[in-house]
Amino acid sequence: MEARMAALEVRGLRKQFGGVVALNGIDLDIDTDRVVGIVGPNGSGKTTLFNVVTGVHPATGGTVLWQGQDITNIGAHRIARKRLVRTFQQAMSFPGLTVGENVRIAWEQGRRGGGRWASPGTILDFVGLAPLGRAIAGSLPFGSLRRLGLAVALGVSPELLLLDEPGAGLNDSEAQAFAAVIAQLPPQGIGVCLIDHDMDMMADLCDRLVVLDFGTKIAEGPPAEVLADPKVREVYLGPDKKAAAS
Amino acid sequence: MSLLAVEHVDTGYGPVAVNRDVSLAVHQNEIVTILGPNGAGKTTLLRSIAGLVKPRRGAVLFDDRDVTALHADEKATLGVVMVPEGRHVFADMSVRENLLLGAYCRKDRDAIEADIALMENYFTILAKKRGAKAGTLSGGQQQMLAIARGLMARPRILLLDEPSLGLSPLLVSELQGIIIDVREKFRAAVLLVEQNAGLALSVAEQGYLMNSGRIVASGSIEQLKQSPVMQELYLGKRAQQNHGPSRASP
Amino acid sequence: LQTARADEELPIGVIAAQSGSFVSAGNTIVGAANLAAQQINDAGGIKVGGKTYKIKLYIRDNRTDVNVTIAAARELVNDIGVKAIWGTETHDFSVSMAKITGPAKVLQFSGNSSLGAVLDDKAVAEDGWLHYAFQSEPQEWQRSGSTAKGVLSLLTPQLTSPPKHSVVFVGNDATGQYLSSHYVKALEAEGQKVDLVQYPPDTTDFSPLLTRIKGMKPDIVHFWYNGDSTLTAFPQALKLGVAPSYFLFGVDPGIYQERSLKADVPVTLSCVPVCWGSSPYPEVKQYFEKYFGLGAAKGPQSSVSLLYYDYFFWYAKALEKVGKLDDPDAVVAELLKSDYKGVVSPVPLVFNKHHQVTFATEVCMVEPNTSDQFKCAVEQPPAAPPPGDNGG
Amino acid sequence: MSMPVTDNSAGKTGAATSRTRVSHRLALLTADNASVPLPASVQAIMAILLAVLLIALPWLGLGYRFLSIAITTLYMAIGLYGLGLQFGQAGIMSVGHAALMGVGAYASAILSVQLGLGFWTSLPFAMALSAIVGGVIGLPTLRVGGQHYIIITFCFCALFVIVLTNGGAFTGSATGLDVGSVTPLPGINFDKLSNNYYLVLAALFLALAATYLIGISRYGRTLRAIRENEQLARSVGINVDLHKLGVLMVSGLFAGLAGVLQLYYLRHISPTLFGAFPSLYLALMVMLGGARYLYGPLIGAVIVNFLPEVLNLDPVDSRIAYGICLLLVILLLPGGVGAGIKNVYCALTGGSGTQTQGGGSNGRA
Amino acid sequence: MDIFVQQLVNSLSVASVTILIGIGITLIFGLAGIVNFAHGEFLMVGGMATWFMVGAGMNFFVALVFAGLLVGALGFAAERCLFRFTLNRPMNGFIMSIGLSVILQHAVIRVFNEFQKSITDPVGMVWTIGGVDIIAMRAIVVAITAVVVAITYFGISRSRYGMALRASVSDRDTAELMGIPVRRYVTGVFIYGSLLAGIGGALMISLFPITPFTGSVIIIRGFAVSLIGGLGNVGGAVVGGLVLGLVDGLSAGYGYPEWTDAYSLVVMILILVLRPQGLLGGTLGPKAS
Ligand SMILES: Nc1ncnc2c1ncn2[C@@H]1O[C@H](COP(=O)(O)OP(=O)(O)OP(=O)(O)O)[C@@H](O)[C@H]1O
Ligand SMILES: Nc1ncnc2c1ncn2[C@@H]1O[C@H](COP(=O)(O)OP(=O)(O)OP(=O)(O)O)[C@@H](O)[C@H]1O
Ligand SMILES: CC(C)C[C@H](N)C(=O)O
Ligand SMILES: [Mg+2]
Ligand SMILES: [Mg+2]
Repeated sequence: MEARMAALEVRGLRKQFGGVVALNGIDLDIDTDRVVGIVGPNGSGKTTLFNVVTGVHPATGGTVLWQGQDITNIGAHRIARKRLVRTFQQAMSFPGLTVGENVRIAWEQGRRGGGRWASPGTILDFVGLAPLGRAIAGSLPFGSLRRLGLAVALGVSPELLLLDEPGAGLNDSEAQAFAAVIAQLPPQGIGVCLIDHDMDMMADLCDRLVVLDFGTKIAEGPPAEVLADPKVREVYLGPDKKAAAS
Repeated sequence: MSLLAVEHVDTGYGPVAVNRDVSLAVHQNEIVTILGPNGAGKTTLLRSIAGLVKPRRGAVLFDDRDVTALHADEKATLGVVMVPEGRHVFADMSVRENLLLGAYCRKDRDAIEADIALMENYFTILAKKRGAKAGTLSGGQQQMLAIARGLMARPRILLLDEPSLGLSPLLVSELQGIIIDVREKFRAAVLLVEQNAGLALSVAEQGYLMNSGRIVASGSIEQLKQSPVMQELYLGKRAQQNHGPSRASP
Repeated sequence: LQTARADEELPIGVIAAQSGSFVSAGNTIVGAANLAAQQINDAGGIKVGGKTYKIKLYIRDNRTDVNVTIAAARELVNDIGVKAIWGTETHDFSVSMAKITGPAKVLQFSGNSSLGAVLDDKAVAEDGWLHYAFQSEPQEWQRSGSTAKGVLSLLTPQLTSPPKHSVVFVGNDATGQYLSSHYVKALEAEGQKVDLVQYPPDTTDFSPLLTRIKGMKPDIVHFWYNGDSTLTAFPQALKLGVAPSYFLFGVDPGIYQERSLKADVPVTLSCVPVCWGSSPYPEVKQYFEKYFGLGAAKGPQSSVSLLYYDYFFWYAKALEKVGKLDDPDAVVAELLKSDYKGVVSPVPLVFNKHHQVTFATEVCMVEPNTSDQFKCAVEQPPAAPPPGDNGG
Repeated sequence: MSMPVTDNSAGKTGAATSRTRVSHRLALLTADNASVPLPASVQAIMAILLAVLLIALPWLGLGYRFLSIAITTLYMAIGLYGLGLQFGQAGIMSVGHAALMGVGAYASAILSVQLGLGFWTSLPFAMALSAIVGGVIGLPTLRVGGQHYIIITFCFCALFVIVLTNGGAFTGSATGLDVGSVTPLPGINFDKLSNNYYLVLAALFLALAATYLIGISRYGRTLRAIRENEQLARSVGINVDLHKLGVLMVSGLFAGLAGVLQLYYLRHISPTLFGAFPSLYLALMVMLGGARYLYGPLIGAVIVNFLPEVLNLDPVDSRIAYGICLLLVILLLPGGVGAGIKNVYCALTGGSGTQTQGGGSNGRA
Repeated sequence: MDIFVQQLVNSLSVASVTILIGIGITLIFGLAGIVNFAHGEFLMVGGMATWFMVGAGMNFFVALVFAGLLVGALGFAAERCLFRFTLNRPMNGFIMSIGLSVILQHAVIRVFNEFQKSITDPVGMVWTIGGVDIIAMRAIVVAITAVVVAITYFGISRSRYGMALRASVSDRDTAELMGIPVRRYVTGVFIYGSLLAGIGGALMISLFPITPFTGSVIIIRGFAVSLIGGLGNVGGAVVGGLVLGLVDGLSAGYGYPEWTDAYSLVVMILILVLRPQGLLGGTLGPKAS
């Protein structure tokens, strides 16, 4: 046994859709005490990585270890119960139910074997949705829907949270507020791994960045370093974009 | 005379009122942006212009003609085309079919293939994915498809609802060029709703600022940037009190 | 005038399908009841214990739904307090009804020969659940025997060689299953080799099954219950040339003529029990004139109304004899020991110990290539069930 | 493996949800919205009034016909509560529900004919068998959704009738089976119609209570989560497949109970009682009443069973009128009568009801 | 052997009527998203109208055209007055169509009566080819169906309408944004599908009698055919109709007759479970809720 094992260990993960190789042997270690960012051009396999890790899609090859256990292809709900929880790129909710009910459903699932939240209300407070508790999720504006997505995921009492573009559709100040919420998570023992294209936010928030391109990892390291990498600049940021750290 | 004029429009869903007394104008060949926080009613306003929501009061004029009561398809035929928020690609249909559907109400059939080529030039991934079902594209790829599909209509005014959503930084900067192209090449006007203020402020000439369903400020982009409302509501680094906790102190 | 005012009402219930899929059967009960009640009342009513009663009919539509049937039975028995109920035309409904009429001692006259399956010694005994129920059809082995004899005697001279192989084609529902089980035995008793082919109850396209039957090379195809489906299937069989002769159970010559059916091979038809389209008995002719005169629809089995009709008079006779309205046990006993010469049969009707009567079935043959040239015969039923038929 | 169905890609599901999101936004304009509860006091008063009314019914002098139809209505309503649960809560519609009631009824009848078991002793077995069969028919829901499953249940129903019809003496073939009356409890003879009514009523109260408790419980929320968004439900740790089968089994329990009550009310059953058309009518009732409302199934059963009584025109005209009433209800109250009543209540009290006018073409009707 | 060929011909002609109704349903259900249970009644009305017109002395083939038009008009009315309002709620549309079907059945009973109606075979010929009796009308039914299928297939798959219709089911609002006149197309498809039902009814009554209740029996096959073939897929409806027709015909001819209907039910269930997207694939249809 290795001396130190990361909470989530992805080894040689492959995913193929027909002829399309979406993940081409990804290795990744993620711990639960910090924020890891995943970036990469559109279609580079970021969402697919989340999908395969959380059991939405079966892996074509490779393994996913969570807290030392092999969880490859064991089914989405079982992975969630192991407190490895994700949000979706296209913000999802239970649209016909109230915001409160949405969160309560997740909270009740998370409560099995001891959750971290006293009540669904505390989660709503935490993400700032408390005033909208009785609103119907399907009628929320985009930004609030994203917040709800986070609240639902948090409700499961995750130990690692995989967030797919949580900041999309938020304006700068909203994104900042959102980032503030996320930044509070690792200190409470909720690891975060997030995908986003908002480089300002990512640079601010992440301890480490992983860059994907064509289903392979092309760079990994502290944000400043990675964003300065010419290869990353070429495929992702664009030549004349002022790099992240502002 | 303005190409599109919205006059004192109120909108809402059922008992919920959204926009109140909104007026704005877009001129020929002009890029206009609407900014505003989450839930301000921007999408609803665009939907009412496009004909998906019927205004409760007020009028929408296009080419000085009252088009308030027209349905979305009729407006599209006139050249009012919207790229909806959240992509809405036809998931079970191929990328190419999606593009062809974009050109559905065009009369100049012959030019369509050329335009598809143009779109595939803007977004090279679309060429690679030509035969793939749109539902299998990645989020950003779908966004590109949605924009391209809108452009395929050769609109006279393009309503863009958060087009940068989910696009990589590289593509966002390319999008900037494309929006300008819409004006230069397509000779069309653009009404842009964006959360990415950087993008919006760099391409638009005129801007409106919306909050709680009303227009709270308007003018040229330069004027807007100076306006205190804008500072506070939109660009302000201050977090909104009732929408989340303030950032943990450093 | 004073006598008219002194008349009292004898409430009698009728439960029949006036909507839903059994209407054409249901119509026969209602038609017969209306006619009988009118005639009895016009003739002065029923004299019981020094009083004269006029029949008051309470007719209820069961919508071809067992729940409505039961509700109607409850209403008639408990709310209105009828003395007797006519209905229904299907086994299920009659059986469920009997569970209400029995304990309430209300007489029930039901038109299902399949009741024979449950009318046993125990059921009709004084404390039995069918003590007050009477079947308005003959025992099925009798009808089957009478029919089989008639069909074969009419067809044999028409065919080049005596028929040996019969196919019985029947709907796979309760009545079809019950009726055909007896008919197959009856044919076998007459020396036929019999194949039974059952079709799903809602069939409209019979050609695949008919083509299959054609492959069996039968001498006679017997279209058994029910008449409506037979009318659909038979023209298809003619087109396909399925057999050299046919028998259509329960298709009245009157209907055959109305539909201008025509075949180039000999076709026999049976009526249940006597034909309205071509009858040897003048009383029957008269009956049908009045029956249709009241507006009843002409159906393939309109003639089943006959027995419902006769039972009204028989019941009236029994009531008069008993002299009391509220002694149903005496009425049952009287019915069981009396006889009645009605329209349905030239021979007086008597109930056997299982509350069933005996009468013959009329079978007709239509001349090939005509729609209206009939030759009819009435064969008396056999004296005992054929071998293999337990008579139930 | 073929792509779209089992292998929901990120993009695909993304698009699918965005679709639901929009249609839901639209639906909100017209939809019932059962998740906004009425105040507890109102609920309690309604429940008490209803219970009093139902208990007093045999004493109101409405006659045996009325009482008989009331029994029919109630046993159907019990079955409908199962259907309401699977459709209203979990979103799985079936038009084969009568067959499931038939499984219960036939199981009990066969146990009575073969082993001499009576009402009370056969009831648990019959309910268990209905539940198991419900689960087995439910297996396809794990693969196919919506319309496909509806047709499958319809086929199942037709198949069930064919099997019974050809089942020989065991099922009584097309003629069916007979049973005696419900074994009396000390001092209660169920041959008396009102006692039979109270028996069915007690079962209905049970069904109502179960439905209510499920509705407010975690289990109910879990089902609604599945109805609203399967993928999200999975991602919060809900075992969607298990719950789908589970709710169909629970629904089967209700159906079995209803079937046995039906059997001992009619005391003679035959295959056509449990065929496609009775099933269709059950679906109709639950939709009419509003599957998501506590009293919806009961209201639906009352309407469908009593409307023909009330109209009582010439039978043919009555059917036509019945059809027209049905159209009007759906056009005017798209969320079912339950939603209509709730809206009226909300309008009267000035609370925020749910919009049901217009029937909903894109908010600009 | 000749019996076998005869069975095949039988099955084919019945399959033809099933295919016609299946196409109507697959278009209305798969493309316009309307679940119309009354479609079977539309067919019945077409048949009854044909019966009436032929009875009044009209030539069958003329009556067939009129029956198609009449039922097309009926479809138009139904869409405008009823289904238009339930587009967003397929289950409600479904229930409403049951109401419509009850009304139509009993309206026909009211106007005529509940008995079955038949017409004399309009062609009245039986061809004997190599010892096989083929009823000429059955062959004509197959031919007419083939022509209708060809026209429909061309109309849907070769023109832009098909694509536009599919887009409309998958996302009505966005389709409108593309300039597709969704409501008009829905109406159009509804009229066309109904017209096919009318023709189907006319053809059906030329083969065997129909009753006011025929529609409710045939409708399930129609739904099954459209789902088996793949929603919205005209070719699929043809294949589905053939499969069901053959299973029906052959099981009646060679299976246990009392189980005749069971064979096709089992086949339907199996296909629906094993290939939910249909034999030839199709749209997944509108969401049911
Ligand atoms: N179900 C699928 N079938 C076929 N191809 C798929 C499927 N899902 C994803 N892909 C392909 O896999 C690749 C990776 O997609 P993925 O969604 O993981 O990208 P992404 O990195 O999340 O991009 P974005 O930033 O645009 O969201 C893309 O080319 C996409 O088209
Ligand atoms: N279908 C609906 N029913 C009821 N209310 C709705 C509906 N759709 C939107 N709303 C409400 O209308 C308001 C405006 O929403 P809209 O989507 O127009 O905002 P927006 O400015 O586009 O926000 P964002 O930047 O997040 O996209 C919100 O409060 C929202 O809750
Ligand atoms: C008329 C007959 C065919 C049916 C009749 N009701 C019987 O059961 O015998
Ligand atoms: Mg992605
Ligand atoms: Mg918006």
